[in-house]
Amino acid sequence: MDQQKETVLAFRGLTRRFGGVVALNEFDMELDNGQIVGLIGPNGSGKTTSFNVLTGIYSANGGTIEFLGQDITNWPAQKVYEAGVARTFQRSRLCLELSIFDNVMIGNHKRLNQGILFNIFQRKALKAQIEENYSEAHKLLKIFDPALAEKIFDPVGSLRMIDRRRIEICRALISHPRLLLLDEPSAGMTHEETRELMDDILEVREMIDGLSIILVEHEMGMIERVTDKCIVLNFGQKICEGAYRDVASDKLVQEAYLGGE
Amino acid sequence: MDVGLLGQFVVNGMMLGMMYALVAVGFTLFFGVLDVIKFSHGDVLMVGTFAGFTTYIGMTAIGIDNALLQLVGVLVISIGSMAVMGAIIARYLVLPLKSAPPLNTLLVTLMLGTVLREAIRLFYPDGSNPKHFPALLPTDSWAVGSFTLRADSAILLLAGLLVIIGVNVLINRTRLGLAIRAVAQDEETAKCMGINFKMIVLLTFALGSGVAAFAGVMNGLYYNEINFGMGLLLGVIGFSAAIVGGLGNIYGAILGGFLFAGLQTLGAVALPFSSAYKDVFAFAVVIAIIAWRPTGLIAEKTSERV
Amino acid sequence: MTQSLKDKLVILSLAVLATAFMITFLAIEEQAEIFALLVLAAVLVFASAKFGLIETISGCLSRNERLLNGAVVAATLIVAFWFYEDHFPLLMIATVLLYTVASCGLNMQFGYTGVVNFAGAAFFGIGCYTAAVLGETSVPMLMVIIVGGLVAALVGSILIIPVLRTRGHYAAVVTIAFGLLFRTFLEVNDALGGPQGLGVSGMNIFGWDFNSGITLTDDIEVSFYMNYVILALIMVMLTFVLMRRIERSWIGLNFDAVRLDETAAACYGIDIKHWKILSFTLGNFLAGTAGALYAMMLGFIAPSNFAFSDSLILVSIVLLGGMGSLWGTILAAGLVVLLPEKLQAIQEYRFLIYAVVMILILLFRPQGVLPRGLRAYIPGWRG
Amino acid sequence: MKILGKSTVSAIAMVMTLTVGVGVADAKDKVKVAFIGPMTGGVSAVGVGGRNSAELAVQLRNADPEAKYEYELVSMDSECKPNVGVQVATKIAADSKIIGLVGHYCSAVAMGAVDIYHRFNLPMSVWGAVLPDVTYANDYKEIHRVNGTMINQNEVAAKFMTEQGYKTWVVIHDTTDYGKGHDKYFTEYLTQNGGEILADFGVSSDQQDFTAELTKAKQLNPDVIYFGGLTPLGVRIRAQMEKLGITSQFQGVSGIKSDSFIEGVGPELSEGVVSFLEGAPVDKLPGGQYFTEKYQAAGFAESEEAYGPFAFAAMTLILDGIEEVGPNRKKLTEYLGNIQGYDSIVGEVSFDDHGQNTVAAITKYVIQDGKWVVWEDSEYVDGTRKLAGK
Repeated sequence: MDQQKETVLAFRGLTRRFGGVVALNEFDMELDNGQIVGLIGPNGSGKTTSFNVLTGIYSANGGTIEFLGQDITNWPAQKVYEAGVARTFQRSRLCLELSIFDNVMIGNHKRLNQGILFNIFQRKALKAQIEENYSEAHKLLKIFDPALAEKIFDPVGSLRMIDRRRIEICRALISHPRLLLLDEPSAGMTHEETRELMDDILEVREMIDGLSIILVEHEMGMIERVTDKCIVLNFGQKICEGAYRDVASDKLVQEAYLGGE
Repeated sequence: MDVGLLGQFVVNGMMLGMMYALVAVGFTLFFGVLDVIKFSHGDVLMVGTFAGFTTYIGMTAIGIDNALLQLVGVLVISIGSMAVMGAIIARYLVLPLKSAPPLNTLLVTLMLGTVLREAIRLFYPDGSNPKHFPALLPTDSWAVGSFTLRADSAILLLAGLLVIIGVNVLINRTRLGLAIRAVAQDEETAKCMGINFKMIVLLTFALGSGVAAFAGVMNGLYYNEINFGMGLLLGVIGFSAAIVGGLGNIYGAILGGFLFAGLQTLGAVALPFSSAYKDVFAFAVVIAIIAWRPTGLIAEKTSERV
Repeated sequence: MTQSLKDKLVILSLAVLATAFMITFLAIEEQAEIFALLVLAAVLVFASAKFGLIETISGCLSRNERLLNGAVVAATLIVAFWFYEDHFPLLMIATVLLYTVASCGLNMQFGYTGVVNFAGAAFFGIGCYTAAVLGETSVPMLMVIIVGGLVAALVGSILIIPVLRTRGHYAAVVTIAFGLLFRTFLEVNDALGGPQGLGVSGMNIFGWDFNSGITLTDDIEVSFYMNYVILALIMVMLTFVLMRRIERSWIGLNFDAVRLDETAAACYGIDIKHWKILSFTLGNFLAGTAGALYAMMLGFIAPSNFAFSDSLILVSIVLLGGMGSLWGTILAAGLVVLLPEKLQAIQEYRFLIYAVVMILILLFRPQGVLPRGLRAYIPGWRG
Repeated sequence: MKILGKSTVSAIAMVMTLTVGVGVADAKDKVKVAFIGPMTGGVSAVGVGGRNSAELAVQLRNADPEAKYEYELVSMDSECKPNVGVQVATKIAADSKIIGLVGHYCSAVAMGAVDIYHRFNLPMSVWGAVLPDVTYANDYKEIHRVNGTMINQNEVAAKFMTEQGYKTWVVIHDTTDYGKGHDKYFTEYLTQNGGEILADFGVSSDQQDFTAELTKAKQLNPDVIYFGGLTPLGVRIRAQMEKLGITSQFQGVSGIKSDSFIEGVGPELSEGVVSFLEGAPVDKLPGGQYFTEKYQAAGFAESEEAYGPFAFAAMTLILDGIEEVGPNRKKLTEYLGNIQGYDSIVGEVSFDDHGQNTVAAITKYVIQDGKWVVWEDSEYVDGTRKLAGK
């Protein structure tokens, strides 16, 4: 982490409304190279919405998003991914009938040759590409769980929840993104499993240069352990920002969590 | 075009629209609770009409020839039996496929439609030929210029309107309706709140099928002719109407039904000497509307969670 | 005995068994015999499922794809040549083959990419009508097949905007409406023969007239349908290779991703529209090419061939075989085309029974008779 | 599974009966003849009626001790679809044991199939399709037709109706080959006879609602509404005319000359509807009465419908031919080519050089008291009853 400080992502006045409900209200945020930021707040406070606006699933009603110096506000999801943003979903969105390898390769879309003629006629070159990607996927999976790597051609539907989470994260990491968005990775897992998963993520981060992470999480132990800074949202508004210890003792935050619910 | 003629077209179109709307309401109800399309709907309507017709013959045979009594009998048997059939279809064909791809449900009910149609054709006495459905309503008519309105048409129009209003009230103002809407909104939550999901689904299918049977009897009383194939096109049009209006929305279904009837009438009127193109015209407009509003005129609320 | 030798023996004996079965099935006419044969087949399948033979066999098959493909082609040829002078079985074989090509097109659309198409018969019909119109011109007939596909793909592009913008039932209505519109239009409009239909010239490659039989010796005259069987078989092989290669490439992966989760696919850079257009267009192209040759073979077409119920037959082939499953499609095309034809004794009850059987299959084996397996990019390769 | 079981049992039973039958009947040679018609779908009633009639002809022949051969009928369903029709036609034509065929009610199917019969030299007679092109658009000597074409029918119809004093018409026809053909020929002959067509509506063959077309027709106030199409649509149009208060005369074509039309419309509304059918009225001919009796005696569940007698006549003709020249396709074709003045239950049959029956007399029918009555025998002819608007 001795790289020079560089802003990877910046929200400026980001706003998103659903009908009369303001899901994101003038949200400002900055994320530096290699940083891990925790995004916390009660249910419906706009955490996932900010992911969705960032990744182009929803359009923004106001404000801008800057990524690596480019204005990517309202870019389509495909272009945001190409620019280097990869994400996981709150409810796991893997293709259950496909194999682990297939699922991971979906995440590698931008590095695969998608040419129609290439795919249909240049079978030799395609084969080489498949083999090359296979060993890479295998290597990545092995970091998370060697047993998983051996099941690379099994359908995802046959796996446990924690394995599915791992594959989702591999899918996001395989394309070497600059920014990883993790949406409640601990959902549906035990504390032990969550800890294991997070250690794996940290290990992978070492391998990818300058990978920044935004983590949406309810599991405060995890937030405390891994984040460099925390941002608290309530009713779409940022109410606090800072290191976890400072944030946790903030009055507004406590009210939002205790009083709000 | 004189006013009388215009009036005639409007009444014709409304009659047609009413029938389409009644069919479309069924589609939209089923879609609302289960997100499925029951394509046999048109054929359920046809079977309902034949059930009514059989009731009429039976009542005549045992000497009941009071038209009003017959009408009541026809309606009760037809609607009742189709409601039961709708629930049975839901129980044994639709619910078992709940977790299968939606295409499977569509196909299974399409095939069921074929079964019903073929069964009537083959097993109903002389089922392959059209049948004369009796006129059980008064047939007095008022004629003003080129405008003719018959009492039975007026009564049917009114009755259709009442049924649609009734369904609407049922959905929006009663406990059953509340339960149906709750299931439509979110099955899991509805279950948590103690709503018997399966029961509600069965009741909704019974309701929709009963409405279809009513539309079928109405069809029979209006055209005085019924046949084994009458449900197929009505089904396709009703489905298109529900889609164009926006699935899951009763007002959408009504709008779609009347819109389709309007298009067909317009096609027949505006394309003189080539009225055969009216269906081409109507379906082309349907495609255009869907291209313009991909989730129907009154948009379906999408609540996909990401 | 080594594993591979064992495998080969299994496949060869299966191929012999299947060939013998097909020949018997096509040859017998007596209804009781047909029923008996069908029951025998059903018993064999159930028994081998019961004793776990199916897994052994499918293991064998997946290890020896080339041999399997070769065996199937050889079996088809043997069956065809067995009936070298019998027109009807050859017509049926060619029909099955062409339906297979058209169903593969549909499979590409909703088996692979999930693009619903209930107007398969319309696109098939566009190919037919193209062949009818171009048959009168000097365009080489082999070219006409390709053009038939291109025209089908082109007409299909009218539907691209609504198909791209809609999902599920809404897309279904778009194609249903198009199918109805297509047929009504042909019926009303006399330019293309109207309801009476059109005659179509037979296939002709460099002066080789497909519509005349091949006289080998004085005694042996091969039915002219043999020409069509062979050309249709070549089309099936090409289609099969195309479908397989697409499935076993990144394109196939993109198709699957689009079908299974559009949102997730978009978040990983997959251009939904691009792949939907590709699969819709390619699918229509395949249906069109099949239609073009079918029209030449039948020599006569009319709008009533391309009704909604015919589109449903194509859809049910795909579903019966198993979504996205190539072997399934071939098997299902055979069942759907041949069974009603062989069971003429039940005449007016055919539709009823057909519909009941379809319902039972959808209820009790919704994944189809031969469900598609996991993608094996390179046959036999496990990393 | 139940149906399957039943069929198996009946199939076995059939085989057994056949075996026994052959044994008893002193082993006559077996000859196969075939029938094709639409037995599923919208016009299946006519198709099944035709098949029953053809089967009756075969049954009667087999019961005849003087018959030289034992006949077996192979009947196939064309579904009224050209592609299916071509398939079954190929199946029948390619079966060399089949000597003759009675086929086709749907003209589009017949058009697609004639090439095949020619290719395989299978002599056949059409029993119901009325499109002229079936016989006249080719020179195939195998193709014959016992019923008349829609040309004859509309020629008579146009002349007859103008003679009744009608001046203006609105034409409604379905957009199948059948309806469109009728539209074409009726228009042609009507203009020759001085009638005027005010409007011409094409409607699809599965349409339910005709109020839009009829409202336009009402505005034009024609003397006659001509309908070119089949019974189901005819019923709907006649019933909906009443709804809109249209009092014009309703004129149909052979396609509505069925009892189910009357049944569908009801006796009151059907009163005075006119239609035209090729062939002499069945019950007028001695053979016709015989047919009706035998048909009833045979206990078929379905009615023979308008074209049953033609199927019966065509099958009888083919059986006569086989008795005469033996089971040989070429010889049978020759035999049929020479048919002149042959007595059949639908009147005299004489084929022209296209195989078309030229003595196709057209009979005019009117519905009186819920029955189709030959015009000349009806109370309308002497003015006791009057057609609409007269």
